[in-house]
Amino acid sequence: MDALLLQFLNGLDKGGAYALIALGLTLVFGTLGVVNFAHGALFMLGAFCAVTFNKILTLEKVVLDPEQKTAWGTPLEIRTPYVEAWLGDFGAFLLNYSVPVSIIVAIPVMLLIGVVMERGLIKYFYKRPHADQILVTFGLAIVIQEIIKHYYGANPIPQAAPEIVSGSADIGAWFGLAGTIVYPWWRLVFFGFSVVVIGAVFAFLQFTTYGMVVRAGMRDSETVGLLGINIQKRFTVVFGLAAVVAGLAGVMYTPILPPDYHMGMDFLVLSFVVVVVGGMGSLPGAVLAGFMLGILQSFASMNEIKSIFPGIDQIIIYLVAVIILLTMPRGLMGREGVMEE
Amino acid sequence: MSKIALTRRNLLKAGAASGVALAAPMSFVRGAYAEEFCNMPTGSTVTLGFNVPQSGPYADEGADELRAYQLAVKHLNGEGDGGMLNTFSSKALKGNGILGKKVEYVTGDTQTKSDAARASAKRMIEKDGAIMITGGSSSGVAVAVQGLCQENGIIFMAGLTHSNDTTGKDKKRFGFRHFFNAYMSGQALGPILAEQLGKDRTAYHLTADYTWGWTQEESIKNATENLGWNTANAVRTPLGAGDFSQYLTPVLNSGADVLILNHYGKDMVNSLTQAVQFGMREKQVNGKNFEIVVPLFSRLMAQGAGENIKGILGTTNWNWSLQDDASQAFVKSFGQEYGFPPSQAAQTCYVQTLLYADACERAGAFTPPQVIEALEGFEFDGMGNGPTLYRAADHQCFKDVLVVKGNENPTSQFDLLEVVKIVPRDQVTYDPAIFGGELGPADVKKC
Amino acid sequence: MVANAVLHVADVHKNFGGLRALSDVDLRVDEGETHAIIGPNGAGKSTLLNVCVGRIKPDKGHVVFDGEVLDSHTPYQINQLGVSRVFQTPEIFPDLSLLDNVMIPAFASRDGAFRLRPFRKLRLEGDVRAEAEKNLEDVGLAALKDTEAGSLSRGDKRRLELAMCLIQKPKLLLLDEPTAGMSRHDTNRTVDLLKTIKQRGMTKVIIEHDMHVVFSLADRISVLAQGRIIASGKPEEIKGNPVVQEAYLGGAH
Amino acid sequence: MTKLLDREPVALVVFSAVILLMPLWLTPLGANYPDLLQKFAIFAIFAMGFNILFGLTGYLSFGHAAFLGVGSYAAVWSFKLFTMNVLPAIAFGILFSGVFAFLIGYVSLRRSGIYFSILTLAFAQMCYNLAYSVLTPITNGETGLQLTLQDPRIIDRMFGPAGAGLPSTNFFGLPMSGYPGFYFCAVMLIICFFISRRIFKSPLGLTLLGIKSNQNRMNYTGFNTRPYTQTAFVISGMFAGLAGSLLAVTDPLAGAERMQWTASGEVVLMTILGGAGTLIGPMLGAWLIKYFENIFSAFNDATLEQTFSFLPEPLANAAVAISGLFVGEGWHLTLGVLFMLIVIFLPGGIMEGWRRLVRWIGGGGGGKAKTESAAVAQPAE
Repeated sequence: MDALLLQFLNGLDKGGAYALIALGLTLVFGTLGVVNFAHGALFMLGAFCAVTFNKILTLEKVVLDPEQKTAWGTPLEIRTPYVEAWLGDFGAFLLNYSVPVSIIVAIPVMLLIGVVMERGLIKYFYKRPHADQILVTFGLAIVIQEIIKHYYGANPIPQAAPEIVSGSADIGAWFGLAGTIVYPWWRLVFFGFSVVVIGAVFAFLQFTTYGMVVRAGMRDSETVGLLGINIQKRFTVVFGLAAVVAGLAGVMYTPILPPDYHMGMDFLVLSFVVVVVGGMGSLPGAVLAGFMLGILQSFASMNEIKSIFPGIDQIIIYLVAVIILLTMPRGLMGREGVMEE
Repeated sequence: MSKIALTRRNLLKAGAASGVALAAPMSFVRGAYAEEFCNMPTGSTVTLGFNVPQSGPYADEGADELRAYQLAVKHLNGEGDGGMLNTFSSKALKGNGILGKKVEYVTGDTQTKSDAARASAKRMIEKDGAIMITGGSSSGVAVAVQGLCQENGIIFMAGLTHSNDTTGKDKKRFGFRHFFNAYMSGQALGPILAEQLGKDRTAYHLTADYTWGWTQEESIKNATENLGWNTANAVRTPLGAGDFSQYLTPVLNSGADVLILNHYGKDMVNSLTQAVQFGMREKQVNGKNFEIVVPLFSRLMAQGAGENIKGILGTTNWNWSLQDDASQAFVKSFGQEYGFPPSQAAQTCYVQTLLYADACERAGAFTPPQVIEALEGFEFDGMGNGPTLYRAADHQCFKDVLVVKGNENPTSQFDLLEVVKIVPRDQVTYDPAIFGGELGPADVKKC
Repeated sequence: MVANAVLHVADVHKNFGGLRALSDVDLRVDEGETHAIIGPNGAGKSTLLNVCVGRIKPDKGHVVFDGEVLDSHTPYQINQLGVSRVFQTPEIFPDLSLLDNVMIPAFASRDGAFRLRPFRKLRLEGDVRAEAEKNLEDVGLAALKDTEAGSLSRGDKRRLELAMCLIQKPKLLLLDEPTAGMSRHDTNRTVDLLKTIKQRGMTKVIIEHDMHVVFSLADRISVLAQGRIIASGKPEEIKGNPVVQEAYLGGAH
Repeated sequence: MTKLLDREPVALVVFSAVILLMPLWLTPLGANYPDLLQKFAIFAIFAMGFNILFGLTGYLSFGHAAFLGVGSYAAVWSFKLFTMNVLPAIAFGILFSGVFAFLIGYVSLRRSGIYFSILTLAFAQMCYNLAYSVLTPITNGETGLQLTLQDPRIIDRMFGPAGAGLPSTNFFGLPMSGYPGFYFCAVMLIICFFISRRIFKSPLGLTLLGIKSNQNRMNYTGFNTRPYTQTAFVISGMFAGLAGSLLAVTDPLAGAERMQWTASGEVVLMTILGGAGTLIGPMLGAWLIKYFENIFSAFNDATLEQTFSFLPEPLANAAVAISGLFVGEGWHLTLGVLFMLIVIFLPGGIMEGWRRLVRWIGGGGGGKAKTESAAVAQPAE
């Protein structure tokens, strides 16, 4: 029983990540009609916002000490972090909370990246065939990746969660069953965070004119133009929003998955599957599919199930996708006519 | 002139080939240039092919391998401080290239994919005239390229490859491995595990679901079970799973008190990070501290795992903190050249290049069968791993194996591993028959 | 009279989620006849056509075409039986040349719903090509035969679609507002064209708002309002029918 | 000129000449060596086949690499079990991938648009993941399926005992490595070009284009579109299977990563890059990508230094530093930039560039034939 509960928690956690990435992808799909293969790269850039913020915090003053030598005979470098030297305890505090604090940095940065991407490139592709969109965004994704690789290398770069949430929560104890369900705090934080972000996105779309544009645009982009709204500006903001959501997912995921330049590509295919299983043009569908696939993936990895169906954990997501798409023609909550041509 | 330019030989080939295209049988393509064996060096230079991952997850490791190769070429050509040439027990190399011919090299990207690696190696053989191929950062790639080299009669000096298969069931006459393997990891690690963690332990394996993972799981399982450990479960995880939480939670309540991660590269960094996150380092099971073991370690991976690696036991082929003369000499020349110490991948690649060059010198020729003969059963020292034997039966090097653990108090950003014990060569030597396989013939082949 | 009813829509009901689109619709179209369906917007005219081509399955009732009950027929099967349709918004092949647009339907009527001859050369299909060119000429688009269809004006697209249907020589041609969006001149040309088709004896059902077109083409007229046929008869009967005038003509004109 | 090329014999002769003379005209580009030439021919077949599906019907399969992989495995198994002769291997490769394509197509073609893409992607990823792990007895997993000395090779054994080493693939005695291997692949490519050209210029091709342009209209025009798309899917799957078996013919090894989504994505990129729906565009796209992968990745600092050694030293250093970003380990960057440049400036791929060039040479603007991109999603009535 507790094993099942733990797997459920794992599934929620994974689902949170899938849903966050898929949300932005489906926004861009549904509203702007663009197949964005660079969306994974946005997720990765978010993670590297956290890395960069941490790097800046840990910038070190390097002093060469000619007295001591390294193993290869050069003078030893004595390194002292600037932040701690200048800010003392506050510096140490910042360093400890570098991942959550970097959200503050990531939001404007990702918004800027999103806006620049949309203004500089994507907007010229609204009316182009999907094939062209795939080619240009894939090319862009490669370029972004290679730039990150050039500066940060290919090796993963570990990011620590704040100490206060680095341990595990004894969830069982809350129900009088101490020691049975122990789960890392940071993963709980991540799940909560994803719920909050998803809620915020929905609220934003529900209560602002942007939301109206998005919801109407997902239905019929021509009519929205007739409403006399500056649709270009709204589109830009929607793309920026998608970038921010992907970026925030990237930031918060770093303590779970040490980021490297290729992580976007690793998530890309999966997020496409999530979006399509959810149904094209449906935001709730994407969220639902994200959590559903996350949870199913967790359960499929249990030894009891693997012993009956060897290798099921490797293909479960794709298997579920096939079954759903064959029984429900437009995924869980898709609408007719979106990306079906 | 770059390699792209027209060379007379390529033109000849092309001319002959297109002639063939229009009329005659293919046989005289081969006659267009006569040589004794594939890519026999005829000019004043000899070309080596360095085939390393430059993109994909092992790109950093590949970059380090390439640095080592370039350093080796320098030393072979008599530039720089000579590095391990000064400590190597064989004194055949004189710093004037190989057999008097200046060493040149070509590089390629394996992308850590068999197909791409073979394509790259073929380019080196067919276009660039490489006489030896070396490199690689995964066993799948090593086995694939080794097979190709066997077919083409080109010597392959494997880089980082840890699977038993490379010199086991997939061994080849033209393939040689200096790096240690999973079986040796198990033999070396087993006794230390028993010593440090006790004999009454229950292990839980998480294994990357492909050939290398399986051979390592098997080797470690055998070694630990022989010492009296139990195995609670051995679970296969998909390559590149990213999030391993669904495989980690069952460990907590399985009754196991040791988690063995048969992962490498990114998988290992992720699974270890997440295992620590799940509180496995602080856990108590059966009144004992829960422990994590990573049988194959590298410094680059340790860097990726950060804090989490501290105190974790594993094995490694070589580490720059070794104090013998050879290691020191290598670290010195590498560090002076690039500003940081070499990784184990760099060391094995550097040594392989030197060993090949030395074998040519001792054989007095580049002819592959003679070089193979010179390498088979070659006993040497002064390369950083103590006295080493290139066993003739399977072309595997037998040398000391390092058992290491993540450094608790690193003095620098590179000082991540602490050597726990140097396990002597006798303890890890095994009977070549246990893995089967056949080396195949050492025929001279023409391109 | 029953014997030569080409199309018989028998007691068809259709609801869309509580909204009644068609109720008790009974319609006979005789061979060679041009039957116009008129009615205010939202009366269910297009739904009726959709039922006829198998796009929508009726909740109750049947469509009988040429003696065959079309309960389980898919659109392509109905077309193969001899029903072609011109849509309200032109359904053409926008990426292909006009000639190709017209040749494709010709293959469908010649070769059936599926026939695999991957190596037959298009170049050798001279008959089909000639026929397609003739049909383009009939609708006045011969000069544009190599143009991409998507770049045509809306009126030209309609005429192209008409040519695509005519080349199939259907037993029954369904036209959903064939002159909507056309200039007066183009409308007249289309009417003339449809008149010549009539002489060939092709049965037609036409939905049209333009009363000039309706009265110059139709042999009989049915008036649809709120999903029901409220009147059916010869043009002069309909013109004088007070119910119709109240429900439709009075308001519109 | 263009008119002349429209005639079948002329087109075939010109095409054959270009392909067979590749060793000659690729020499100045540094791409004249057997392996790359073979890859050029093989991936041209792959992309050409993909184009029959995507270019004609508009169905974007994101799982075509699965058929490539199946073709390779089938061919290697034929080498292992029966004979080293390449003909049975190719036959098996085409047959098995055809059957696979039939099954996967039968299921996937029930959906269209992106739903179809994801279905094919899902099937291919399942094939890849299983081949990499649990199906190792059949696929030899990570290492890839290889020949061994213990293989039965029953047909070959009937004619003589096994030699000491591994046998090589042959075409009735002619070994299939090196240049002979290339010419074999080249002949296959020419045959494929012929088939593909015939399909393009047949009523079937026109029908498929109709499906791409407006599937709805096709239904109301009396076409049962499913068998047509199914046919296109199977044909293109068989092309992929042929390409896969040729990979095994020139190099008897089949690896699971041939089926990964990146491999499927690669053929999509090749096709779009060259020009989807054009006869030879996808082939050009394949050549471009393979050229970059094999030649640009091979540059290293030493070769760059040689290249720029004619410059004064500071300039040479700068040139090496800058160009070093784009070659060697940076070859992916060049590829990414190239994708973007081509799609931004040449919508319609390389073939569009060619057309513009022809038009430009042909004198002045292209007149009013300029094609508006008609990609606006069709309204769902």
